[in-house]
Amino acid sequence: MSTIAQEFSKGLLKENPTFRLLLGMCPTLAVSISAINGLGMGVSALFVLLCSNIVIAALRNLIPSKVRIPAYILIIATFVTIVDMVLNAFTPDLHKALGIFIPLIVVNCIILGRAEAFARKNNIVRSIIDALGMGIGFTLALTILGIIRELFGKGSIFGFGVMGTAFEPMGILATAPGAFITLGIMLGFVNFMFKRLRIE
Amino acid sequence: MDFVAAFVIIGGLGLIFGGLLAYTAQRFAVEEDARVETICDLLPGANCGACGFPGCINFAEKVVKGEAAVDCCVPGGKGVCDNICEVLGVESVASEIKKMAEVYCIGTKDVAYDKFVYHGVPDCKAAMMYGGGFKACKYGCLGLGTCVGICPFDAMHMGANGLPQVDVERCTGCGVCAKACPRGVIRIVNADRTGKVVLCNSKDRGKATRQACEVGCIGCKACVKACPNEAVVVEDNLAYIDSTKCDDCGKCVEACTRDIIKNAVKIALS
Amino acid sequence: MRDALRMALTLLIIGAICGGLLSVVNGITAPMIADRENQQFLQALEGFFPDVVKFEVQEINGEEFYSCYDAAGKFIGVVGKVKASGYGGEISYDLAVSDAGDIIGIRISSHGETPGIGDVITKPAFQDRVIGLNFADPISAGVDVDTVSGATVSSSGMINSIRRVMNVVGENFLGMEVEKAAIDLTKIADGTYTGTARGFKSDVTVEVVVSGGKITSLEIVSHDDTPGISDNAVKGMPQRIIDAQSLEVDVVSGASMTSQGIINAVFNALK
Amino acid sequence: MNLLAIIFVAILANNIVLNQFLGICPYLGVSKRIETSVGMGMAVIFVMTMSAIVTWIVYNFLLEPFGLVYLRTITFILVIAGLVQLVETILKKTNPTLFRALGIYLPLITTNCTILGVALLNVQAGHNIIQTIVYAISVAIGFTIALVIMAGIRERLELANVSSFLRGAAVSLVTAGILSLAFMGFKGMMTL
Repeated sequence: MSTIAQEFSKGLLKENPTFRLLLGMCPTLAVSISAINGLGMGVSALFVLLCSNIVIAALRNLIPSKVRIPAYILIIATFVTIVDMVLNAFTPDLHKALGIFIPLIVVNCIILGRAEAFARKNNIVRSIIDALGMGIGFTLALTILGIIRELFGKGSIFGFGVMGTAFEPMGILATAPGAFITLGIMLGFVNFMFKRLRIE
Repeated sequence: MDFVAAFVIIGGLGLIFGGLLAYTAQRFAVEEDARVETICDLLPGANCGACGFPGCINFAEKVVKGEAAVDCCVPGGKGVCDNICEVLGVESVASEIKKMAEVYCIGTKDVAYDKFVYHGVPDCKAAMMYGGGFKACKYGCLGLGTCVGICPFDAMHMGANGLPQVDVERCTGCGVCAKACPRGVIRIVNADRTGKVVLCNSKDRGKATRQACEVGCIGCKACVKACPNEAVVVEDNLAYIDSTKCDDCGKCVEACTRDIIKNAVKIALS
Repeated sequence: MRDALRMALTLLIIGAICGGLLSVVNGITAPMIADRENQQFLQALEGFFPDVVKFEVQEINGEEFYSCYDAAGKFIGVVGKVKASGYGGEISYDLAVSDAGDIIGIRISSHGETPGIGDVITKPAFQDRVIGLNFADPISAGVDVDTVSGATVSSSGMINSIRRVMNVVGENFLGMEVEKAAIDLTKIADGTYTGTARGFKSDVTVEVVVSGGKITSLEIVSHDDTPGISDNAVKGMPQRIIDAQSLEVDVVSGASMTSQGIINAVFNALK
Repeated sequence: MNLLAIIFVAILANNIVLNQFLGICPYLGVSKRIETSVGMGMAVIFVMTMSAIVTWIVYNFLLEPFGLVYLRTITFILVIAGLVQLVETILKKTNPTLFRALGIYLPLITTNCTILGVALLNVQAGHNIIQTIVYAISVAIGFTIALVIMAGIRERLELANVSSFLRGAAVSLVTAGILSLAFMGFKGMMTL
């Protein structure tokens, strides 16, 4: 069994959920319009992934394998709704920023993907580390995508105007096709980096 | 009231679906031996077909039913075979010979001439459809990388000289590349053999080979005469060296005018 | 059989616990969210009416209208959370109308207009054209309030919707006699009248023949809205107006712009 | 809202995959071959229609009367997961080859955003039962059309001279971007 450090680092680069495992595409494309959205989505997804991995790892022997998917989905959906309510009540402005992304987390393939592929077979400690690795990897990927799309789409990063007034923003990046194309090229770039690193 | 309603509704839905799933699980039960899944997890999962079955799942089913030999999985080698035997509770009969792929052609762009310039689909099989390939030599490697693309273990990379190079550590000898190569340039050999090897695949007579390539084997039998252990034999104008008899003395290399006989032992690629 | 039971029971227990947990958490958070939202909307109303203290909600065919009262309980105006149909789909916005019938503010809450083109409706360039207009002024796209060039569909969509909302506000809250498109046919002398108004993306000209206090014929002289889409409006609307003998007819769905254009054109003809 | 407008918008003007970004994971994963795409399309049509009906019933007869609207997401996802598991067991028995071809992507239908998305959209738009069914079927057909088009293109891409870094998912994402650009053309024609 790989060491703890390996378990954590694999989520960041080698098995990055967005660029390598190609999971969680829907929120990635829909949300990465700006860097702050990407960050917000990543953080809330990380939190839910952490909680659900812990609970699923804890219950892994009790849930019969035939009904495991409905059971996991129930647990994930509960956490998402709780996060939604608590944020809405106690930190309204944060909730307003993340508002629409939180229901999206329920259908984020990463969480069920990790629960099905990992949390089901490993103990709680490993599941926590895996959740942290995957969650941070996802947040990183989303924020980078958000920065790129915001930089060229609106000429700003995290809302601060960077490109000056002469810059003509590429409107397409804010739309659906822009998201697809940006992520496609990013995947190509990541593959290129992986091939380059391995050969050197 | 709110608590009770939520409790009952979600619980009720859970019960209904639990029951429904239980009923369908029974009614549509597929008799499946649990061992199939465990064995399937043990296999490398490359679906390479070296065992003769379409995909690892089929092999796992057949081996559990006893219709397949335990050591069929070539890429898995001894390790996988032992695990399978353990699961099936059978005594392991694994053969320790590790297999490897070898490219029998060193006809790079500058020594092997082209009949015409080919700009079609970058795939050897596609290139073969155009008059049997753009290379003058009918048996040489076309260098378009079908084998590189198809290797399930990423063990085949295109060398700088335009010919594929085998990564000894990664290659499991599954033979997918050998089957894919339209020219039959790749052969599966024992990885641990020593001595010399004739890196050519041309069965043309001497005159035709000379026109097609500067290093092709012309079947002059000089190596056969030079070899003290009769390890070399020439069949339809091509020399083959039997690694069991060859003691690596190197006499054939000196005798060979075409500089086509190389060392069998490969230095690891990466 | 045993594991079937176990499956059903597991889902039951997990479901029940989740349901219970959620309702408990909701029990705590729901009231907090409700009054915070209440506060938030009050602040939004203050944006329009600085001294609003209390508000009542009234829903009229699917849209909420908030009538605002100041400390002394005097009615100071209405804010409608309403919708318009623009180029990229539904636009939801708030329209604030004072008790005297003047539009004092617009706030776009969500729209699907193409960024950079249609979203001019969120900018003063468009909103100033409408703010300050009184209930009595006839607001119809293209004639009184010209549309923003380049974003015709979005701005004409908004203007038509504002006209509709003004009528609703006028009727239900300000107690004004709705003068909108209800022309009094009996007062109009016989003869043929022509009028033009803005359709989907072009001007629509109509010729109306009135005799004996009735519209006897209504013909669309010229328009070049999108063929195919606007055709059923061009065919359908005249008959509807003649049958109803009034302009209070509903638009042909899918070609609402052209239909509205025809109604406005007839209104301008007979004004 | 007449049904024709719903069908047109759901399939072309506001395609669930290309314009609304829902259901991308199976979209990329399964669109390698046309047969699996059609198989996935059929499975999605069945599950989406069934779940749209069941969720509509659950919402209007169970949640709304008891004022438990906040339980909407969790009940919908439970219903969908149950239905998908049902399809999975039945498919495993009746059509094992398609079952293996869909592989991981069948359980992933559960987290497939399209199905939960359609259920929520139906409830938000306040559709009646007929509109719900029509909307669900047309969205699923839109999903299948996008999937089959993509599969057709990707089968040709296998032979194309794509640089080794962009091969596979990267090039299909860029293709999906161009497809989405094409579908954007329908947007102006008619809106709900």
